[in-house]
Amino acid sequence: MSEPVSDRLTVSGLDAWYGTAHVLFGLDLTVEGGRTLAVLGRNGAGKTTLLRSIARGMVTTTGEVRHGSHRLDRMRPDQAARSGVQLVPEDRRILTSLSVEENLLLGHRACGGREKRSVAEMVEMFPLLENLLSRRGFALSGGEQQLVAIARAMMASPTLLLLDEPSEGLAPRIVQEVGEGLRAIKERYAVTVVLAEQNVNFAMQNVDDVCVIDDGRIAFQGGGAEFQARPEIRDRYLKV
Amino acid sequence: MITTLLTGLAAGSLIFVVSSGLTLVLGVLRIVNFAHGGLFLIGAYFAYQFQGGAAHNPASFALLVVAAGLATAVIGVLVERFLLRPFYDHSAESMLLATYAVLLTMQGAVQMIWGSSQHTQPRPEGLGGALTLGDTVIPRYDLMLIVVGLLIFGGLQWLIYGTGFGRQVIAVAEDRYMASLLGIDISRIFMATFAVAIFLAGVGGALAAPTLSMTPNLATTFILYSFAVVIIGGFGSISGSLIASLLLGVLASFLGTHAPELADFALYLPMLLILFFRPEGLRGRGAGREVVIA
Amino acid sequence: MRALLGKAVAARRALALAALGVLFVVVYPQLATAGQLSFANTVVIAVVFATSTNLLFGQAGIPSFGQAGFFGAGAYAAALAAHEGLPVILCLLIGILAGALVGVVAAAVAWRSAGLAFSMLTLAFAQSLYTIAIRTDALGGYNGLAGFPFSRVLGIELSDPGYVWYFVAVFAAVIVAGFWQVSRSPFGQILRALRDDPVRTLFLGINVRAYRTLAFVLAAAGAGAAGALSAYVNQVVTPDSLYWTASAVPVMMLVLGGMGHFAGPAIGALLYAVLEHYLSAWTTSYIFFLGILVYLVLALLPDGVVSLPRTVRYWIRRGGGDPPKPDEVELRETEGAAR
Amino acid sequence: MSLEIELRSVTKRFGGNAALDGVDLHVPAGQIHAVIGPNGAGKSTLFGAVAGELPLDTGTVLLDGRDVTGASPQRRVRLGIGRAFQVARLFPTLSVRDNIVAAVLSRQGKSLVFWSARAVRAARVEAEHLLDELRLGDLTTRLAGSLSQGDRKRLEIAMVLALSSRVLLLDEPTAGMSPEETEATVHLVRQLWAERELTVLITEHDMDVVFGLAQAVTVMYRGSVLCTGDPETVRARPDVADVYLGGVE
Amino acid sequence: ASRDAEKAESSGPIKVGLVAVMSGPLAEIGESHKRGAELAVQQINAEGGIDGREIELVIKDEKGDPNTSVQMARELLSDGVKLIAGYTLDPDCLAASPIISDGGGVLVGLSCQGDALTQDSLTDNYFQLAPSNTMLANATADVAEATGLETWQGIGPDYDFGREVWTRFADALGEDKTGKDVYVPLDATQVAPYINSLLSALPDDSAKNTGLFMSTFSATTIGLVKQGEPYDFFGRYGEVINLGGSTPTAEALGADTPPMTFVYDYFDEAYDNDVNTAFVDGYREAHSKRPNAWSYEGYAAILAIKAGIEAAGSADADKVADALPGMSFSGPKGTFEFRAEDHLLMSPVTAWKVKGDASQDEGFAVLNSRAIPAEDVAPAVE
Ligand SMILES: Nc1ncnc2c1ncn2[C@@H]1O[C@H](COP(=O)(O)OP(=O)(O)OP(=O)(O)O)[C@@H](O)[C@H]1O
Ligand SMILES: Nc1ncnc2c1ncn2[C@@H]1O[C@H](COP(=O)(O)OP(=O)(O)OP(=O)(O)O)[C@@H](O)[C@H]1O
Ligand SMILES: CC(C)C[C@H](N)C(=O)O
Ligand SMILES: [Mg+2]
Ligand SMILES: [Mg+2]
Repeated sequence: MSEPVSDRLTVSGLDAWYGTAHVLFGLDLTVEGGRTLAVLGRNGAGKTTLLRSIARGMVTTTGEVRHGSHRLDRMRPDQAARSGVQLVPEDRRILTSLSVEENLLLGHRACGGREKRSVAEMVEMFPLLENLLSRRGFALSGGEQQLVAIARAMMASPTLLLLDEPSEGLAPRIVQEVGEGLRAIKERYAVTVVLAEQNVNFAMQNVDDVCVIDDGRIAFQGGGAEFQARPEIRDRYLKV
Repeated sequence: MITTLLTGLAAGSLIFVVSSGLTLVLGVLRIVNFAHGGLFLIGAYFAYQFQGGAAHNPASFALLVVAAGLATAVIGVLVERFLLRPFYDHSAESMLLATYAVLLTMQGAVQMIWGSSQHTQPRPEGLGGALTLGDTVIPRYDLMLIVVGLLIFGGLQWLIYGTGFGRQVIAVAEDRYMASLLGIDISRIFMATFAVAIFLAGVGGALAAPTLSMTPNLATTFILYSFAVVIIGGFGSISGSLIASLLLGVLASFLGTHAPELADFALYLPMLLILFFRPEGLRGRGAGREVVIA
Repeated sequence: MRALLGKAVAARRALALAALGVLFVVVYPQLATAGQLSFANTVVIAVVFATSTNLLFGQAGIPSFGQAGFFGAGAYAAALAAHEGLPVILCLLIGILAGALVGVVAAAVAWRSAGLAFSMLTLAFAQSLYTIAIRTDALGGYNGLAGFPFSRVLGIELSDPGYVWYFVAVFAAVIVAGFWQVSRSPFGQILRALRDDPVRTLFLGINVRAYRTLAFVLAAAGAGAAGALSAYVNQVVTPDSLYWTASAVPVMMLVLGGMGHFAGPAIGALLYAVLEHYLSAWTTSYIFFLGILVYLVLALLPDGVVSLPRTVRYWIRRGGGDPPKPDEVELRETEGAAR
Repeated sequence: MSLEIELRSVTKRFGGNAALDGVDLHVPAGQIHAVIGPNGAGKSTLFGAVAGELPLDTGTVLLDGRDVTGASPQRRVRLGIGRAFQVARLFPTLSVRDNIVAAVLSRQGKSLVFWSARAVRAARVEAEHLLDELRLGDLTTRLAGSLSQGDRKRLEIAMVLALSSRVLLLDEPTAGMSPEETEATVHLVRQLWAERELTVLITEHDMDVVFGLAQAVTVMYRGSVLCTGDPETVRARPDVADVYLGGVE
Repeated sequence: ASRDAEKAESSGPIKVGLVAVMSGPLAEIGESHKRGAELAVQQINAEGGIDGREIELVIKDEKGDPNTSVQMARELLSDGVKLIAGYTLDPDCLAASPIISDGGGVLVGLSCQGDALTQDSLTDNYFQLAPSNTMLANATADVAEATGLETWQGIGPDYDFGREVWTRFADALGEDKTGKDVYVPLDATQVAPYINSLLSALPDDSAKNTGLFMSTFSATTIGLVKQGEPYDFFGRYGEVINLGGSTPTAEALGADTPPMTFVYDYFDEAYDNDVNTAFVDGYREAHSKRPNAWSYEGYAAILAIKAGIEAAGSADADKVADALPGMSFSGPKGTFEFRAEDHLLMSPVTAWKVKGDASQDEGFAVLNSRAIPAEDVAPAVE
């Protein structure tokens, strides 16, 4: 594969607000290009907000978000998307009035100058898609929606892929399928992935690094192995 | 009989030209845009101004109508950019009132510029009079309106379903946030949609000008009709708007001709009936569903 | 503790405001000319109209664009009653009843739909009333009814402007207080829930339709009260009061004032009426300036004039930027008031 | 206190495809019964059938032997059905407390009172107690719309409890919760079930939850019931592994 | 406040209120009223005012809304302005007239013309300048009879006024001479269906033996002309008469104006007297066009109030009100009295025929005009 080596993501001094509600407090975070980071934390810790802050969606922020040479914090969501950031939101948001294929093709909007991926390539990676292409968005089950959303994001040749709870609400079999898809992506493309998860088991199967957010602050950052080796972190920050 | 039908279709076509733009803005931008009526008014007065109160040959008439539409669209885009955009993340009600305030200001401006007296605009040469087929009188201008209405319908269908731009419009209409995550520049789509819609409002005004008396309060009369059509047709549905426009136009024509004493109810009674039995409108997607261009 | 303190402060503030209000009502006739008093009456009527409309818009999320229908029903009914020589109080009560009755019919027609379709249905309903009114001889047709002096109340001749003012102010205060009570009652509470999510409300065992209907009828009664007062004050009722543009007026008022707050519509009514009155006295192109001013108020205070203190506080704290949405602090304040 | 639920050959179509295709289900009073199945199997639709969300094409729904097939959702709530949705439905612009208050007022039958505020005050006190009990106490004055996914789910359960329902329909109650919160929720459900004598019908994709809670499990596949039985038997069946569990464990 | 007002009544300028529709759809009418009234005030003041006191015009906008009409009346009264010229539509007069009478003021109506105003709803201090509906309808019937046409169809606005004048017209003409009548809703912009409705009832072989009676005004009339063109609507009738129609409609239509006879309050060329000359010349000088019926009404109302003050020997409203019934005054149409019994001014109705003509500056030519004496058309008083 002649993919360019993907860039490092650096977040420094990130604060985020919804209206007047202050949610993230001075976050610092680095993800090396091509690695996969799991973001863990309790409900309401700020995982979704972190992903949104990187992709510039629906939240007000201060502080710096750098992806390679791009200053994401100065961009609108569509500009960030064209610069190579793709967020798959927790509610997936398949466009219901378009067919699956049209949904996928919309991904091309965000290619910027990068090479476009074809629908065929996606089908090769997620074989389940094949029978769905002509279906309307509203006729998909939760699992199918998740696959389509990830494939749609991949159509844009992203260099940074943000996945918000991709395993939520999926049947165990489909969770496996999504996991396989993720690994297939990592194998084929040089993409940096940030994964917000509640399902620690699923996360640990698919990541290199882990970061734990607690009450809008980073509580832990390190390799996956280190996280596994320190159960007290789990006890302290992930227990209710 | 046929004359009555044609009269109704022509009136309906004119309403469609105005209401299709309203539907577009409602479907894509989710704005209940009262200013649409004001822009229709401005379109009519622009056409009057450009034509200098004289009759023109059809070609230059067409040109001047398009020019009036474009000039109106320019104003519309400025309004969108500077007056409406600040309201996008505010409540629907405050957005609605803002557009109403803009409508008032436009009506006031038209009154200040052109005065409150009646203005009229002659019909273009060759489009006056009527063709007669036996007993049937077919006004040429009416024919032209019907043709233009259908052309605009076809054009809009192509724009929305046949182009990449259309797919982006649908995406924005359904889910702004997701569309922006997919790299679509929402504000550009908004502006383009608004420009198209307001162009149509302006064209509608310019086409209506030769058939009626222009006064600043024309805006309110037309906007009510157009809203009725948009809602009867189903939110955001262009084909629904077409059907509803023609339906109401023809109904008003038949009642006006054959039962004028009931004509007053030609708008409200069908509206009550249709919405009672199909609250989502003729081509709407069900009350619970969000607005979708279709 | 803080909540308790807040409650005491809020109670004292409310008391002070009420005292000021009473003082104003008592003293105003001594300071104002008959013309100004008459204008003040129209403002008070607008306050009643906007406040009742807000039960639908602000609380229940029911966007009715047919309120003029109930206003007109109240006005016509009161005028007819006055023609029969009934006492004023009875005329006004009949007006309220008429508003409510027409409201029941309208609700039956419109309950199936929601959102904009509902707006259009209510508009069409009121507009049909307009069409009927201009064709009904008993209602005076297009000319409407005029010159029906109201008779005495408790033996007092009520044509003196000062007495009219007292009477209107007290009657309006009772109606507005009624809506205040509704807004903090269990019913008001459920209405707000209904506005947020009708499906959830249904699955809490609530008969959504009954609640919507009751809200609609209460608001219609309020509109009827405003209409009856208007008939009483102006001694004229015409079909104009039923026309759809008349339905837009209370909506403008309450959005301008801010529908998130009970006082919003009243403040909006005052502001709008004053703006319109003085602008139109100043220039015949007043709608041009009215449009600009309304726009500016909204642009600066998108949640209406009531959000002014909140916005100013925010500006001072954050030094600019978009004004905030109502937050929990605000919420606590309004809840406190409702206690 | 608790209620028995029975569905007899229930069918519900959307356009051409049958989301429920002749489903029979029996949940004895006081049981915790889980429904599992792949995405799109018809679980949420089944819940809708019990709660009266949608008119059925054919079939009968019985509550304690009483036919409620045509009854409105509101009526079923009065009979004791409490429903939590897959995507939590709350009143987003109301405070967390007032979300509960709405439920309390409805239960008390005082919600049509429009002339007095007294009942609201009482309901607020009750709501605060309930929130404390469910450890949502510090969210009391937050706007429900600003809660995170997990908290929304918990608030919705609290609303149903405030109704004093006798049947709890929980559609993926722990989706989006961390394992520890999931565990807490499981604990809560079991505790409530014991204390309040509830019948619980639950769907989940988290097998720890299902097998940790359920006394009986029904597996659905493409609108039909594949099998019903006690958890161990069901888990052991190869066809269940095939359509649903995959190679987990 | 009331003591100041009393003082104002005996010294300083005499305040006269003008309540007109200055904004909204009918603003053109209010503007005309205002121009006429201002001209009268200016001319009176230039000649030294009334007994040395100047007239000061206090202008209020009633917006065509009865509630505002009442409000404006109250404001004028409480500001001590009790001599009032005002109002355009009948509902406004009907609403304001009792308020002004009760408040001790005098109201000279501008354009109100409903019969009720001088009959059942007459108040002590209301005086009507404009010919009543009955007068207009009878005059129209006069004009119609003179054409010798066999039958007449009618089209009017769909409210009391339109139906009332048609009924009166039919009464005066004889039932056998009237054919189909249709009514157009006030806010209709599409009027072609109503045209078709009339035309479908028009006998084929009529050879223009049928006339058209119109009581529509402004926008509706223009719509009928514009949308009637393809059907040769106006060409199908022997004559077209427009009750209540006025010159601004012809000005707006210009060369498109079909040949038609307006029957309304005033047309400048129908009168020849000094007051009229002063009015028309003054108006032309100020506005470079001919005055219309509404500017006449504004002008004449001020002259009537002036005459009332002179006759009463005081600007006190009560005295003026006592002086007006039965009083004559000279206006642009000549010298006429307010009939003592019903306060209706016994001035002529005017009929004038116009026709589009591109060669004229105004875009239309005046074919003829005449005054129809009030005695011939006014209802008798009991
Ligand atoms: N639209 C919003 N408005 C106000 N506050 C919000 C909004 N969305 C989220 N929050 C608040 O921000 C905080 C962080 O929320 P976020 O959604 O990032 O959490 P999360 O870690 O993704 O939680 P979960 O696992 O439940 O999805 C929470 O306290 C939440 O209540
Ligand atoms: N309102 C609807 N309109 C059309 N089809 C629907 C509707 N609701 C559900 N369906 C379809 O019915 C089928 C069953 O849906 P249901 O939501 O019951 O599945 P589920 O078992 O709850 O799945 P999941 O585990 O993903 O929540 C699906 O194919 C779905 O697409
Ligand atoms: C518009 C009006 C002032 C004129 C018209 N003749 C009428 O009676 O209403
Ligand atoms: Mg999240
Ligand atoms: Mg489900």
